[in-house]
Amino acid sequence: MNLDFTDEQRALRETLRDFFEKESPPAVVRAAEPLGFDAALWRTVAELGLPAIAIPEDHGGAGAGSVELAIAAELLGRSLAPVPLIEAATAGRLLASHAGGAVLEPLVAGERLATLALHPAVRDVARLVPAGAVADLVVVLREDALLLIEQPVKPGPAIPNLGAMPLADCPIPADLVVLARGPEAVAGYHLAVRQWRLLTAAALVGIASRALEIGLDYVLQRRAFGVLIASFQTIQHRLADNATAIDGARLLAYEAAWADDVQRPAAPSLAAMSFLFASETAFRTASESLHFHGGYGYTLEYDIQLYFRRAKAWPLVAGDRRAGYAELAHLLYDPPGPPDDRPGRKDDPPGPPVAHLPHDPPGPPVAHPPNDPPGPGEG
Amino acid sequence: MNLDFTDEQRALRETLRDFFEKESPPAVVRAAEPLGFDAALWRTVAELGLPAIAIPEDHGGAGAGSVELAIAAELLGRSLAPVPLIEAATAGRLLASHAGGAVLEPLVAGERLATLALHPAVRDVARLVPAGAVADLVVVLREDALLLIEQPVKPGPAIPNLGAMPLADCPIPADLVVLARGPEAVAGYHLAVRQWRLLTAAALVGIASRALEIGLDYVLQRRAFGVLIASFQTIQHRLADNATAIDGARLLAYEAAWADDVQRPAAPSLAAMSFLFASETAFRTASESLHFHGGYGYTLEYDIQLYFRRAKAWPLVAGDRRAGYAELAHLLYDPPGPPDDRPGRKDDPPGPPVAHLPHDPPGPPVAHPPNDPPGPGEG
Amino acid sequence: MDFWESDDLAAHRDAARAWADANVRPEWAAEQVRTGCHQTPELHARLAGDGILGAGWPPEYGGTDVDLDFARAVFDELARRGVEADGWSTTSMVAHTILQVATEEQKHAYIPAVLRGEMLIALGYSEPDSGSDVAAAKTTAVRVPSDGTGAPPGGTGAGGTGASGTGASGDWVINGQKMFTSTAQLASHVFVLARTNPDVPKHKGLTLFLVPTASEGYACQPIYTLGGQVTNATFYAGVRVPDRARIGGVDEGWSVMKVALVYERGFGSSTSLEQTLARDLAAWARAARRPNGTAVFDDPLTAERIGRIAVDEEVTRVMSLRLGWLAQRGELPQIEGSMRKLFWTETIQRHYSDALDILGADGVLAPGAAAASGAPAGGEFEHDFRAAVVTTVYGGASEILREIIAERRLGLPRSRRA
Amino acid sequence: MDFWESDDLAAHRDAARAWADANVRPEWAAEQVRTGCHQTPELHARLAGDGILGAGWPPEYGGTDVDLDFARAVFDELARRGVEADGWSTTSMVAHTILQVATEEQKHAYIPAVLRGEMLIALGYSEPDSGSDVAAAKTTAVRVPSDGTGAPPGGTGAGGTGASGTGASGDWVINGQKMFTSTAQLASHVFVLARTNPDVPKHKGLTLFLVPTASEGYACQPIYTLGGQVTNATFYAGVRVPDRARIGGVDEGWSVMKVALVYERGFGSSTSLEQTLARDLAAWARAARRPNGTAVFDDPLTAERIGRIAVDEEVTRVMSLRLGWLAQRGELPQIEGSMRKLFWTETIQRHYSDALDILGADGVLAPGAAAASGAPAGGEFEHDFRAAVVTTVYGGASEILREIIAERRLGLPRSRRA
Repeated sequence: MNLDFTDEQRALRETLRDFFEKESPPAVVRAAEPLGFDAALWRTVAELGLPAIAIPEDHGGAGAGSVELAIAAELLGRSLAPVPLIEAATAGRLLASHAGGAVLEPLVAGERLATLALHPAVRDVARLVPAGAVADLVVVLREDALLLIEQPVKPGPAIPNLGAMPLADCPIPADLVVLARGPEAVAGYHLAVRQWRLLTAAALVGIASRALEIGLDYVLQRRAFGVLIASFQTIQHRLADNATAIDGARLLAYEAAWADDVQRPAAPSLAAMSFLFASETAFRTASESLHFHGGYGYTLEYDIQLYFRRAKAWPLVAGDRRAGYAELAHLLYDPPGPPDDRPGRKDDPPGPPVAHLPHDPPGPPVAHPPNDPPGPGEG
Repeated sequence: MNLDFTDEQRALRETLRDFFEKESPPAVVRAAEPLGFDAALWRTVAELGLPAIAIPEDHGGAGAGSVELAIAAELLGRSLAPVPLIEAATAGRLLASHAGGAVLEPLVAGERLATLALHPAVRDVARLVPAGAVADLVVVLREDALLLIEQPVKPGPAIPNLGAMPLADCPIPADLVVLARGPEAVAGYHLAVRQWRLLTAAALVGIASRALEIGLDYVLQRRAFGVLIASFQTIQHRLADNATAIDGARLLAYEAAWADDVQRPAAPSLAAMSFLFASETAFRTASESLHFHGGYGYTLEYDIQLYFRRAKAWPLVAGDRRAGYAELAHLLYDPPGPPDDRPGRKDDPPGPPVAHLPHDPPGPPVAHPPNDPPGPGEG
Repeated sequence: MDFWESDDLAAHRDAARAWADANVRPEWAAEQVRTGCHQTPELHARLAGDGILGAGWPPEYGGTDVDLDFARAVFDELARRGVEADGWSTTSMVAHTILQVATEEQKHAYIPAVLRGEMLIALGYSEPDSGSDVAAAKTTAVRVPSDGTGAPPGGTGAGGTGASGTGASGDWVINGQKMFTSTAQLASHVFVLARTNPDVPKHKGLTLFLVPTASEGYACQPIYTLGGQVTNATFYAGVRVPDRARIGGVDEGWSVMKVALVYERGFGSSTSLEQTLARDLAAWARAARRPNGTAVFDDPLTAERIGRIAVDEEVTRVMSLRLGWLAQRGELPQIEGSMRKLFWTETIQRHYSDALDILGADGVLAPGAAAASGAPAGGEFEHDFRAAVVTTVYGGASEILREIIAERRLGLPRSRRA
Repeated sequence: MDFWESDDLAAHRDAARAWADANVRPEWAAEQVRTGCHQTPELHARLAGDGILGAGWPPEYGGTDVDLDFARAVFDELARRGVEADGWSTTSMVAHTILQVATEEQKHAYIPAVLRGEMLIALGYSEPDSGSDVAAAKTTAVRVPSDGTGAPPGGTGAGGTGASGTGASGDWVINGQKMFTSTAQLASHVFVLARTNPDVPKHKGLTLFLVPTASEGYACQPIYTLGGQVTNATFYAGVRVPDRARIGGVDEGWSVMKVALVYERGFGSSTSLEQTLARDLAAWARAARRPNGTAVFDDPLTAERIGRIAVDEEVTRVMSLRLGWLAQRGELPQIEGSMRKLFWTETIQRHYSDALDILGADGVLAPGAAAASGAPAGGEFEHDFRAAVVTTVYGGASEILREIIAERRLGLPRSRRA
C-alpha cells in the first residue's frame, strides 16, 4: 500500500495545477458560458498532450493511465475549466482499441476532438452527448454496434443546461462507421463509460474541494451578530462533515482509478461507487457553501454558484443517481460474483510485502493547510 | 376550518392525560417489559370503555370517531402505555360491522380482547400480529375471506422484539369463523388497517412529543464545557427542526383522523401520509434526544431508550416505510383519481363559511409552554 | 374540529381563468423571464382597476367588495401561467404592517394608493454587511429641520391624499445602501430600515421609513441571480423625507420589523403558496418511458420520491392552514409562521434536487432547451431548482427561524454570542 | 500509488479458523450475550498462551514472532463467531500509549504482563458529570509520602517485574468516580484520568494512573445498556497507588490522553473493523421472498439502500487504509482518525436503521425470537441496530470529532464558549 503519488504523478499534478489556475480562472469560466467551451484553452490543453496521456505509446500517446487522468480531472474540476478533457481522453482510449491510425492520429495530435455518448443511441440520435456540441467525432453504442459519427458542422445546436456543458443531441448519419460489433464492442463501450464515471468522480472531488475552500474563505471573512460566521457551531460542523466526505471521495476516486489501471476485479464497482459518492459529496458541499454566503450565494457575481450548478449537472447527465445505487448492488451481489470481491482482498494476488503498523513513537501529526489540494492519501 | 378540539374532545383529552400519566409512568412501562402488556392496566382501560368509544352506539359503544381515538392514541404514545388499545379499538370497529352480538358484546364489555393482523395470512398462520400474544380474538384476511380466530390459550408464545410489543404468530385453526368474503371483506380489512395506521401515527406523535421533552429536560439541566448543553447551536437547531416536524406530524395525524371520520376521498392517502411522516418524526426525534444524553442515553436507566426503541418498532411492524411512500404515490396519482384530490378542495362539498384573514391588529402571539401537549392546531 | 380550508378556491377557478384570459397577455411570462423582473406594471394596473388588489381590505382604506377567494384564485391562475407578482407581495406585506402600526392618517394616505396600484413598495432591510443580522443595519436617518420642500409621502403616485401636518416634526436625511431590494426597478417606494440612534443597543435604535424612489439622492443598480431574477442594490445619498414617511415610532423599528417579518414569512399573503411538484412529477413520470417501454412512474425509486414530496407538501399545506386558522382567532403567529417557512423551504430544496434526479439526464435541461431536446416541462423543473436556492435565505434564513423556535417555543437559552 | 491492503488476511484465514476450532468453545458467544461482558477470560489466556496477543510487538517487551496478519485473522474469526474481545481492545490501546509515553522501566513492567494476558486494562476517563468534556474530570489524585506498603504497579498479576525505586517520589491517593468503565468487571487495572492540580486551567492539571482493581477503596457497579453490554461505574475512595503507577508526567495527562484517544478512535487496533452489512443484507434479500414470489433483492428500493451501504462501507475501508498507511510513515493521524470514526459511526447508524426497514416487519425481531418466528440472522440486525447507538458517543462523540476537524484541519476558530 502506498497512497502517495509517484514522483512523475506529483510533477504532473503540480504542472497542471499551475496551468489550470493560470489559464482557467473564474473570468475564463464565466466568459465561456453558456456553451462551456473555450476553444483557445482547448488548443492549449491539446498542445500539452493531455487528451492523449492515457493512450498507449504505440498509438502515439503517453502511455499513462487512469490515475494520471484522474489527477488532471480533479484539477480541471477545481477550476471548472471549460474543456471536455474527460470526454476526449475517454473516447480517445476507446478509439485506440477500435479505430485505425487515420482516426487516431488527429486526435493524438490535438487537431480533432472526440467524445463519447453516455447512453446507447435510440434509433438515429445519440441524446445529450457531453461535448457533443463541439466534438468532431462521437462514439456511441447502438444495440451491439460501436459507431463512430463524424460531425462536419460544429458546434451543433448546443442545448442550454444547468451545468454549462457543451451538450448536444447528435444525429446518426447514414454514412456512419461501425468500429466493432458484438460482445467485445459492448464491453469496450461500457469500459469507456466506466472510465468517464471515475474521471468525473475525480472532477467532482475537485469541485467539492474548491467549493469547500470558497465557503471557508467566506465564513472566515464575514461577520454576523458581531462574530465571524466561521465561529457558528452549525456552520463548523457542516464544514467538518463536508471535509470528511471530500477526503473519502478523493481516496475512493483514486482507488477506483488505480483499480482500473491494474484491472482489479472490483474496478467496475469501484468506478460506480466513486462516481456516486463524489456526486453526493460535491453537491452537498457546494450547496452548503452557497448557503453560508447568505443572499450573496444567490447572486451571479459570486463564484460559488458556478460550482453549485456543475456539482449537480455534471454527474446528472449520466442519469439518475438513485438508480445507480441499485445497479451497484446488483453489480456487487448478483451471482456469480464472489461475495467479498474487494480490491487487495482475497482472490487478488497479494501485493508486495509492506511493513506492519509501527510501534515506535511516531512524529507529531502533520498539519495540512486547507487550501493546498493534497495527494489522495494525505487528505 | 376549526383546528380546536370540541369541548367533549378536550374533556376526553384531559381525563386521559391524567389517567395515563398516573397509571402508566415509566416504572409501569419497564415492569411490563419484555411482553409489553400490563393486564391490570388493560382492565382499567377496558373499564373506562376506551376500546369501545368508536363503536357505534347501537352496538353498545360510545359512537365517537377516529379523532377521539387519535386523542387516546397520542396520550398512550406519550406514556408508552403497555396496553393494545389501538389494536383492540380497530378490531372492535371492524367486528362491529361484520360480527354478531355474541362476539361483540364481550369486547364492548371489556371482557375479551380482540386484535387485527396487519398482513394478510399466508396459509395457516397470521404472522407478527400486534397484541397477538395477549388477544382472545384475532381478525385476519386470507385471500378474500375475513377470518375470526379464537385463541383459547393466551398469551401465546410472545416473540421478543425491539418495541416490547406483545407480538405473536397466530396459527389459523380449522374451526375458524368466516366473517365475510369478497370485495366487501377486503375493503373492510383495508379500512381497519388504515385506521390502525392513523392511530399509530397519533401514538407516534405522542412518542415524539415526549421524547422531545425528555431531551429538552436533559439539555436544560446538564452542563458541558462550562455551559448548559442546551446552549449549543447544533443541539438547538436539531431540537427546533424536531419541534417543527412534530407540529406538522400532529396536524397531519388529526387531519387524517378527521378525514376518516367525515369519509373524505383523501382519507386513505392522508392515513398513509400521517403514518409515514409520524414514523420518521418520532424516530428522528427519539434518536437525537437519545444522542443528546451522551453515554447516559445508552443506559437502560434513562427513559429515552424506551421511546427510541418503540419509535422504530411500532411502525415497522406494518412493513418497510420506504415501500409505503411508493404505494402512496400510486394511491395519489394512479388513474382514475382526480389530480388534486385533497381534503377541503374541489370535489369536496364546501365547508361552512369561515371568516377571512383579519386585517384588524391581532393580539400578541400566544406562548405555549413546551411541556404542555397542545391541541393539534396549537402546536 | 375540522380541516375544511377557509379559502376554498374551487368555486372561483373558472371566473379567475376567464379574468386571466381577458387580461393577461401570453408574452408576459416570457418577458418576466427575459427581464428577470417578476412584476408586470400593466397587469398590476388591471388588477387594481378591477378591484382585485383591494379584495378583503377594509372599505375605509380603499378595500373593494371583490371576493377574497376570487382574488386568490386569480393569483393562483397567474402563477399557473408563469406570471409572478413579487412586487405586489412585498407591497402587500408593507401595507399589512402599515395597517397594524401606522397612524390613522398614514393608513389613509398609503393604503388606498396601494390598493389603487399607484404605490409599489420594495423592502429595504438587508445591507451589504447585514443579511440575517438585519438589526445591524448601518444606513442612517438623521432628523433635520423641515425645509418645507419635502415631497408628500405618497411620492409622485400617491399624491398628498389626506396627509396633513407636513414637516411638523422636521424631516429625515437618509444615507446608506440596501441590498436585495427586489422589484425596486419598478417600485414607487422602498420600505427602509434605518439607524436613528447609534448610541443604544442595535435593536433599539432603528426606525422604518417609506422612501419614494423619486427622491433626489436615490439610485438603483441591478443584481443578477442564479434563479434568473434581477434584484437590486439601492443607494441613499442624503435622501430627504418628511416625518410622515416614518412608519412606527422613532427607534421602535424593531417591533415594526417583527410584524413585517411575520407577514414576510407567508402569513396573510394573498398570493398562492400551493405546491404541486409531486403532482407535476407524477404527470411527467406517468407519460415518460424507459428504453424498455415501462413508465418511469412504475419504478419504485421514482414513486417513492414522489410520495415523499407529496407528504411534505401536505405537511406544508396543513401548517399553512394553521396560520389561517390562527389569523381567524386574531393571533399573529410568529412561531408557527417560522415553522412553516422553515419546513417548506428546507423541504423544497430537497424536492427539486430529487426532481432533477428523477428526470435523469433530462434534468439538466434548462428553459430554452425545449425546442432542441425536449426538456421536461420546458425546463421549468431546472429553473425552479435554481430558484429554490434562495428560499432558505430570504425572509428569515433557516438558522434564524430555528433560533426563534428554539428560544420562543422551546425556551432554550440564546446560543449565539452577542 | 497503490491501494493493496497491508493486512491481507486471506493467507491466514484457514489457519485462524483451525485455531478457533481448537480453542473457542461454542457457548462463549451466548455467554457474552447473557452476561453482557464482551470479554472471555479463558479465551484471553489461550490467545496469550499461543503468542497471539504479542504478535507485532517489539520482542524486548514480550512481543512474539506470531505473524500479525495471522493474529488479525484470528480476531476476525472470533468476531465472525460472535465472540468479542473488548477488554483486549482497551488493554491494547493503553499498552500502545505506554509504549509511547512511559518510562523504559514502566514499559518493561507493564507491556510483557499485558502480552502474557495477566493484565487487563479498562479505561477510566468519563465521569458522571463529564463525558465529552473529559478534561473536566473531578476525580483527584493527591501526592502523599510513601507508606512503604504500596502494592507493586502490576497489582496481583503483574508482580514487581523489573520495577525499581518504589515509592521514591511518594504515593498518590485517588478519590472519585468513573462512568462507563467497560470490562472493569474483569479488569486487573483501570487507566484513571485524575486531577492533580486544581489551580490551573482544566487541561493542564490532569495526570493518568494505572490503578489496580485489587486496591483497597476500589469498587465496581454494573450499568446495563441498550445494546445488552454491561458496562460499569467504578469508585475510588482513598485508593493508594505508588508513583510508578503514574503514566506520563505529572499534570501532563492531557497530552497522554491525546495519544490514547488516537488509538481509541481505531488507529492501530489489532481487532477487526471489517464491515459486512451490505453483503449480509444482500444475502438475506436474495433469499427472502415477497408474497408474490419475487426476491426482495429485486426490489429497487432494497437494492438501492444496499448499494448505498456498500459505498459508505468502502469509504470507511479506504479511510482505514489511510490510517494504516500513515502509521507506516510514522505518523499519529489524529485528524484522519477522527474523520474515519465520524464517518463510520454516523453512517452505520443510518445503515442499521435502513437494514431494519428493509427487513420490514421481521426487522423488529430480537435475538431469541429466531425459534419462534424466523428472525432474520437470528435477530442480529436488530441487536446491532441497538448496539450502534453508542458508537457516536464513545471514544469521542461526533460533535467533538467535528470540532477537531474544524479547528485543526480547516483552521476555524473555536466555536464553543469556554
